[in-house]
Amino acid sequence: MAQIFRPSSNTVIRTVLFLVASAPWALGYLLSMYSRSPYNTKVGVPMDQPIPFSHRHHAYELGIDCRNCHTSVEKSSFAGLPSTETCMQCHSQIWTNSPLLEPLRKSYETGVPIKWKVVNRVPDFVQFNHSIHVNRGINCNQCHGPVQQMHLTWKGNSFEMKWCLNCHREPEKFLYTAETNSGLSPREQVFNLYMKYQQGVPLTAKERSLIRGYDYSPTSDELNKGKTIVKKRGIEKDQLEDCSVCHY
Amino acid sequence: MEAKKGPYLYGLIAEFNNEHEVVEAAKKVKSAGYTKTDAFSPFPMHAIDHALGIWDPRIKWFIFCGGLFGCIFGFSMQSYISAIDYPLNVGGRPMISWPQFIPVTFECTILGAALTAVFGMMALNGLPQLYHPVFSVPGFERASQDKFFLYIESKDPKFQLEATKKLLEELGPNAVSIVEDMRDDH
Amino acid sequence: MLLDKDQDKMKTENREEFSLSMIREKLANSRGQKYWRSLNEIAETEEFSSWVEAEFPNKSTIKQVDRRDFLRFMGASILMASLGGCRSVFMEDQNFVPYVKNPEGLVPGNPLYYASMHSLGGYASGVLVRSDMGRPMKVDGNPVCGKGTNSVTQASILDMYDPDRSKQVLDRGVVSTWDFFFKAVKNYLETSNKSGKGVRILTDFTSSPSFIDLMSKIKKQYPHLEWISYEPVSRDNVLQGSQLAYGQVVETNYHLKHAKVVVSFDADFLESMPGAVKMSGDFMGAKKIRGNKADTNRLYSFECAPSLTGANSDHKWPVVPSQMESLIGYIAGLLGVPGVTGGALPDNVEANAVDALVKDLLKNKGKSALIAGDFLSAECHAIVHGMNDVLQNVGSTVMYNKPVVHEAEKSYESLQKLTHDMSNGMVDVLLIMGTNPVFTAPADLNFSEQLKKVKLKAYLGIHEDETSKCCDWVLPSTHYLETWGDGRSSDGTVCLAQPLISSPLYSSCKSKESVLSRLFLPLGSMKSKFEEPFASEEIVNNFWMEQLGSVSYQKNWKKSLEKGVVSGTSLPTVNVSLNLRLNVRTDLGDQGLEVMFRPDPTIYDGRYANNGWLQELPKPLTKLTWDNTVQVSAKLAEREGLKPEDVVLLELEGRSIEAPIWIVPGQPDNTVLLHLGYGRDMNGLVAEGAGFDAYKLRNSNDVWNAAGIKLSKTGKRYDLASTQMHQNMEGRDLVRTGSVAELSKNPSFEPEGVHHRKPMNLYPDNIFEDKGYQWAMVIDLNQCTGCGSCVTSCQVENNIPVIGKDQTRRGRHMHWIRVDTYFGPRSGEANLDNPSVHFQPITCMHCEKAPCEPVCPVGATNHSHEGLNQMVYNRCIGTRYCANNCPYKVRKFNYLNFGDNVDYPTKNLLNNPRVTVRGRGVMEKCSFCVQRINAARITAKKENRKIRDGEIVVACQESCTTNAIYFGDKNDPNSEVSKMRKEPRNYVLLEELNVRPRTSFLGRVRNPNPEIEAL
Amino acid sequence: MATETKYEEKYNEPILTGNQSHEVITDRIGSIVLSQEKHPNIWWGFIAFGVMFTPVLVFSIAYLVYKGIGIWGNNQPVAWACDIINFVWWIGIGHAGTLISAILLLFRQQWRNSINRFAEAMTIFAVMCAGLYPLLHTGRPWVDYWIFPYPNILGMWPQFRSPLVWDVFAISTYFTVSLLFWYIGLIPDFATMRDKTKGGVAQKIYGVLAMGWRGSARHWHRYEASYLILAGLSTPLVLSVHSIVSLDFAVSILPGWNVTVFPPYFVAGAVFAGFAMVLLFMIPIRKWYHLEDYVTIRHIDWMSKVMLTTGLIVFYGYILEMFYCWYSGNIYEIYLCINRLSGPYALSYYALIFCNGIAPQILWSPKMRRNIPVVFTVAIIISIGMWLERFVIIPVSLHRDFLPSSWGMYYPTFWDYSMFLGTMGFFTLLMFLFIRFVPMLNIFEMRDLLYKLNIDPSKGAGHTNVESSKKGGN
Repeated sequence: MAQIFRPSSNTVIRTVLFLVASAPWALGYLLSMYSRSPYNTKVGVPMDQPIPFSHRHHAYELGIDCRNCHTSVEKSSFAGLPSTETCMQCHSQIWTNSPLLEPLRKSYETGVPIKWKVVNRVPDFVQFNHSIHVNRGINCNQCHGPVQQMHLTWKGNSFEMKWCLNCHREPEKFLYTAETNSGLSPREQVFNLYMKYQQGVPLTAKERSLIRGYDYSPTSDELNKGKTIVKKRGIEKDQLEDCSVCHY
Repeated sequence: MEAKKGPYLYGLIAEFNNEHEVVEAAKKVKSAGYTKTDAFSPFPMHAIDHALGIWDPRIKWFIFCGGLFGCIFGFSMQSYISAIDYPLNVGGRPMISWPQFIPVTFECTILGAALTAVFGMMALNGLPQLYHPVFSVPGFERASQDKFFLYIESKDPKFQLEATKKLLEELGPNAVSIVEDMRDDH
Repeated sequence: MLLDKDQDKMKTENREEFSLSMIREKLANSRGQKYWRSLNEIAETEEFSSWVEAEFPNKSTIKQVDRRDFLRFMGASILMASLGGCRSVFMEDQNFVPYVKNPEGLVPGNPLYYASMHSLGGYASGVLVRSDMGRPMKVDGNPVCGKGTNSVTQASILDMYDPDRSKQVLDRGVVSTWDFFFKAVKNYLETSNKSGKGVRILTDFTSSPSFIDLMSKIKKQYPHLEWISYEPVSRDNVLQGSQLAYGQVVETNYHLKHAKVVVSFDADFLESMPGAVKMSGDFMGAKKIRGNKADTNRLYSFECAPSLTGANSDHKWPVVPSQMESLIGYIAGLLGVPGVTGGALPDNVEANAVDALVKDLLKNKGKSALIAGDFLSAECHAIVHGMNDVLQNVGSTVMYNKPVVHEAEKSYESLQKLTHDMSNGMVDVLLIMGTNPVFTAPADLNFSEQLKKVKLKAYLGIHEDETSKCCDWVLPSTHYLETWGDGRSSDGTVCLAQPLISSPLYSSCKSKESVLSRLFLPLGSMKSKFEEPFASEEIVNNFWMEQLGSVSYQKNWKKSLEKGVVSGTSLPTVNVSLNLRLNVRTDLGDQGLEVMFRPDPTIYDGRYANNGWLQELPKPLTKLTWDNTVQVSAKLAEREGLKPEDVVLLELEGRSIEAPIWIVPGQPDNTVLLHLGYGRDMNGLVAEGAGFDAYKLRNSNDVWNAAGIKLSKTGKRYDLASTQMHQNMEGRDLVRTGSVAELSKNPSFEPEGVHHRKPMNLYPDNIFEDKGYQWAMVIDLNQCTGCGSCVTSCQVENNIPVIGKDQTRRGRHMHWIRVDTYFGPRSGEANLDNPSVHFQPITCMHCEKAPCEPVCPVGATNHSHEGLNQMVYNRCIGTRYCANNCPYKVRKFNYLNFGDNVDYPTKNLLNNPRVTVRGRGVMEKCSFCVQRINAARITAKKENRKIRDGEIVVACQESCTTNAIYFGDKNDPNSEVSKMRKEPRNYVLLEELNVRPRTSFLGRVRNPNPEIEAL
Repeated sequence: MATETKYEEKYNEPILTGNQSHEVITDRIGSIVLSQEKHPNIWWGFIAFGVMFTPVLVFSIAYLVYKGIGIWGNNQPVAWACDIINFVWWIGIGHAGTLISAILLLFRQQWRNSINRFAEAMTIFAVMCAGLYPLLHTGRPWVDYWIFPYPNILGMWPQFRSPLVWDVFAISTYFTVSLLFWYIGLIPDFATMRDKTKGGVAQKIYGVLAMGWRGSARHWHRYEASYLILAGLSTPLVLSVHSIVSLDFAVSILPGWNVTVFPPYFVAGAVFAGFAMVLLFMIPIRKWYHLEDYVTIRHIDWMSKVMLTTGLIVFYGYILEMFYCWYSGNIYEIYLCINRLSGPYALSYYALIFCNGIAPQILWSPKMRRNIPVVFTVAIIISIGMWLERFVIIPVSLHRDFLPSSWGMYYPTFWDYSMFLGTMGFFTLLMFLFIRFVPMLNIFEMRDLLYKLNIDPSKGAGHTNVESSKKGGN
């Protein structure tokens, strides 16, 4: 009987067998990598807008308070977008004929609203309420990233469920009160921090992490502080993990 | 293409007509003190195991370990998921409702064992192995149909081409032939 | 002002988007998040008309502005909806659209509440409307006027968003403009006659002071102009009855709070009568029982057409219409009503039962009320007035005041006169507004034929319907949430209506006030501060300025608007003196088969035929949807060998219709009950092909009850969609009922042989740590009338889709709460001819050991720490296992893409942004209105307090007129709900399953007259 | 005893007939695969059937995914119907194979050798068809992968208390193990095929599939060890799979579902249906391919006996259900039975009793067990009966449960049927491709059988005739 296969075929078939076996795992791994990549989540990708609005300029350099434009952030589920009117409060005085602001003026004349591109968007089927988060002392940047540093605004975090759960499971990691004026209400704490930052007051590591809005592993002492805050503000942690808090 | 230097001597092989002959022959070969021997038959023959002294219990242990791993993995996965990673109140059941974890644990056990059984067997048998010297033996295709082969490897300490050949021929085979290996790395 | 090039652009756009059908299919194709676009399209189509009108100076700009307000609001609101989690296909090219000018008082994302008014048959009822980002969202009862609403009011909001509304001025089918129409009429007035001779205005019933005043102004201008108000469901008999009894027309108001004994003669005062909301509240309120002793009222009812009132009565006798008068006469005789002679007793009413009833009445002089149904003859009403008078109820439980609805006592008469005039060619101009005579007029008047003789006929309506088809001019009318207005409730109190949306959804719609004043009043006759002359706002405001006097107007107007009613406007009671001369028939000669015509329990006289919510709302007794039927008694069906869904031929005086049969236990034998309003021939996606037109059989001589109808089998069948095929309790312990007597003995009404052994449990008994809020619901079956307003309310609040007849037939109805109707035995023995009726609202019980949860493979349904059985739509993969395992079958599955209303696009504007719109293939169910719970929690947390009891009102509870539903925290011992849970009548459904429902029921207590029971 | 000896003589056919030798066996079975000529024209007929209806399946699935579950007749309260019926039906059929090859192997039943390959193939294809249903019956099939535990950006996991998750694990395990079992059983035969084919692509393919099997004694040693253990593993597996399927129902609280007898009764039912299906295919095929020598009348007799036994267990199950209803004293249980006996679907229940309860009783008679047409008909009746059984258990229990208000009816639609037909087409296609390209009887085990029969007739389930053993000898 003659050989059907060449000696080398032994190696070949074993390799093939191995590849076939490992292919699904590799594929799964690649997919998961993709879904977490900025390409998919759009995290850190500046978005073009009809008017190249710079948060860095307005919020940081000029020190305009967030609430000045996002008026309903403390009152409502919706943070609120500045109306053309709001912009014109200043821009009817300054930069009155800057070409960049042409769309704004046009909108004001015609009454046709400006269409901003959505940068931060909660995924579908999720009910998010700005006011309660702010009132509980969650900093804007905790979700939105270092807005004060953004020229064209980009998405600060992935807004994936697992990411939300970080805080909903362990709020103590993220809550804080300023040493200097701890008398302020949680809500005030939030904006007080940005004021300090804008005035260039030296910040603690924790505070800096809050401004930058990345996950920050707090020291045990900070953690304990956080725990006391959770108790003080009467946050029911287990209830925070209920599905119906966000999905209904 | 590697430059062929071979063929190398691989061993001697004798063809027999039926199971009785080959078993008898095997006994003789064993008593002649040959150890690196093997037989080829179209169906499993238990007699030959004794004749050639083939005994390999490893596979059973592999399978046991595979099953054990599956079992532990199955249960711990369920417990971790439903008690530690995301504990949910499901119909007022406790977080670790072990009776309801049994089926999946069981299936994992079986799967673990079964996979090791198959792939363990293949590994120990060195399969897949598409090329093997014996395939070049004339008439070897009958080994998977109705003929029986007895084989002595050249690596056997007592192996001397002439003597061994003689021995085999005395066993009354249809034919005795030399097995040659084409591989250089042999 | 618009820039010119914009206008050009607009023109071209408009030319493309001319045909409405095109737009409708455009809308149909756009789905989910892209709603922003389709909205734009609606707007563009409106631009078309405005562009047409741009040919005429001074209109265009205004139109543009209106349109833009609308867009501004809508744009933002759609954004909200998307944030709220409407389903999206992809995240690509989404836009935030901020306002251009901040609307004052509006915090984006938070709802606003406005008081307004909804009127039916001329009677106004105050409502409170929730508005989200400029979209009217939900209509509920105005607490000032009394709690709760009926389904019709709840659902009326849908009509505003109806894509089938008439949107444009049509001149003989060709798109035209208002100015052309105004010109046409004005020309006629100037040329042919200045006195308004030959001009007729036919409107629906109205009690609006401002409108009546307006008409009188117009009459001054055009003395010969005539105003007729007509609606099919009129109260001619009722008012004429008072004329007969007292010599003057008066409005009767019943105050049932303190009535101990109520007798209803075919009067459905719990559901369909004007003021039923208030009456049911009062009456059921008086039934309220705490503990195990009851001091409750008693309801006897003699009824022709089976109704909720009969179902909720303690004693009920079915009576053939023709015998009602004799029966009433007989009882009047026993009570000794002066001037009434004759009378006789139908053979299915036992004499001594009536004696007992009379005894009971005499025992409770001044604390009883006898109510005659709207559809009985004037004589009946007269006698009943007499009885109330004799029993000294007048002044205590029965009040009289001037009639509030304009000329309601002679609507049919004046309609007849009108047709007569038309046939004699005396009518040149006929403006029909808000009523649909071609469809609803008695068939023998042959209205549509006579209408042909009219030179200029115009129809102002919210839909293009039968009448509009016969008119030259079709004018789009505003919805009541789009205009200003006012109206009186039955006791005369004035409610105010204000628009909930900055300009009509379809911008060329106008209200009848503004049209009429524009036509018949000289321009500038009102000092106009408005862009558009004679805006409804202007008319109403001016009128009340005159009424209140400008000083107090400034003071009170805003307050009144906020309250929704003008205080101190209720009409004074009129004193009456009885003089009655009546001889009642004593022979109950067999009239043969009799037919009864009644307004439909859900779509009323047909005006709501295009309202999906009402079409799909199961009718209280039959649980039928999407159709009306020939309702017959079981006996009759047996005699004629009829099965449900058999089609029969009905003949009355030469006119005939074919319709399917439905058997209703408890309907008087030898009667056929037909509900009006179906079989519409209008352009309406929903109304199309639903039911048959019963108006075709009606005669003007008696529009409600007629004898001598012939019924014959056709052998055909017709599919009907009922949501409850089985109305027998099969002897199971579902609705617990007992008499007052039993209440003291066995308050839980627990039937014998029900053991409550706690079943064994493999697991620790309860892993709930019983802390924090623990939500629970209690439903008091003794308070529930079974009207089903909770169903509609829930549907509005929770974006529950309308699925259509076919899907309903397949048993896929989506209502989160349903009202089960069971027929039971009467006084002990089973009785198909006169059964007792039981209602049981069923919704998700939020079981603590929910069987649905452990079977879900992906954990899409599980328990919150507050005891909610939470359903996570976006986790659901739709195995439907939970539905199988739910013993109450309250879980509903989106078998098809019900969620976004592809064939019903603008309804998506009505989606509540606080509730996810469920996509195809997911399970859904009652969530205890978790969106409201969360809203309340957030508010509470912001104010650092606990949620107060009663702060959370769930949708079904909100709409319930009789407080049958309680909701709250069972952990708080002082909360209403935990008190109710301690009531002795408290029980849970299917307790033996040990699923520990959080929703429990309170048994129903009947208060039969012991003497009659003894018989 | 007299009667018994009489019986012994009367019904003691050999399980291997004709002139047999290793050569003959190899050739008779092997050659079927090697040449189209050996295949009767009817083969084309079945292939045509398969090719016709597989697209039906594909289209039904496509439309289902496009439109939604609504195209089926399912509704509230009957949320499960044909989808799950067919699933259970197919998975039941998929039980004969592994059972035959595993359990009968453990019991050293030699008659298994000539049918196990075939039955295993059936198992695999049936499980493939069955597997389609749970995947497609969900409202959103495109997210079915959520049932598998894998780390994801949601931080969510499957819910392991749900029998549906158990199903996923059970069925995937079952499929994998059966496939492996089947494949290693095939390796030596692929080797035979490799060596019988004269060159060409076929030889290469068989060569690869055989993975270089050369019949080495050492290989055989390990091979047999693992094969035996695999059998030992499959036995509890095969029992567990249908038990778990039955738990889908038994775990719920529904009257008619919440029955403790379900696991054994489902397993019995599965074997019942499985053997029926094996006979359904085996009987014609042994004729068309002249395999009467290998699949003898005796085999049919054995299989009929198994059917009879399992049939009796199933019948016992039906009786028990009725008994429970009466004994429980639970009004819902009682009504369930009343509804089965006199409800709108009563006919299906009586049909079921006839098909699964009455019809198999004919197999008590040895004569009938040897009467091929009879056995074939019974097999058909049973296959229908088992479908009816699932119909009675699923929709008929669902359509009237606790609250009369939510009672409803269920009517299958076109798509319910088309999908079922589609799977049948798919199944047939696979079966006949298998017959064409894979030796449908286990060649090496037949050799083994022949060998065993020769060395010691008493060990055999029946003795082979003398001269055949002689032939086999030299």
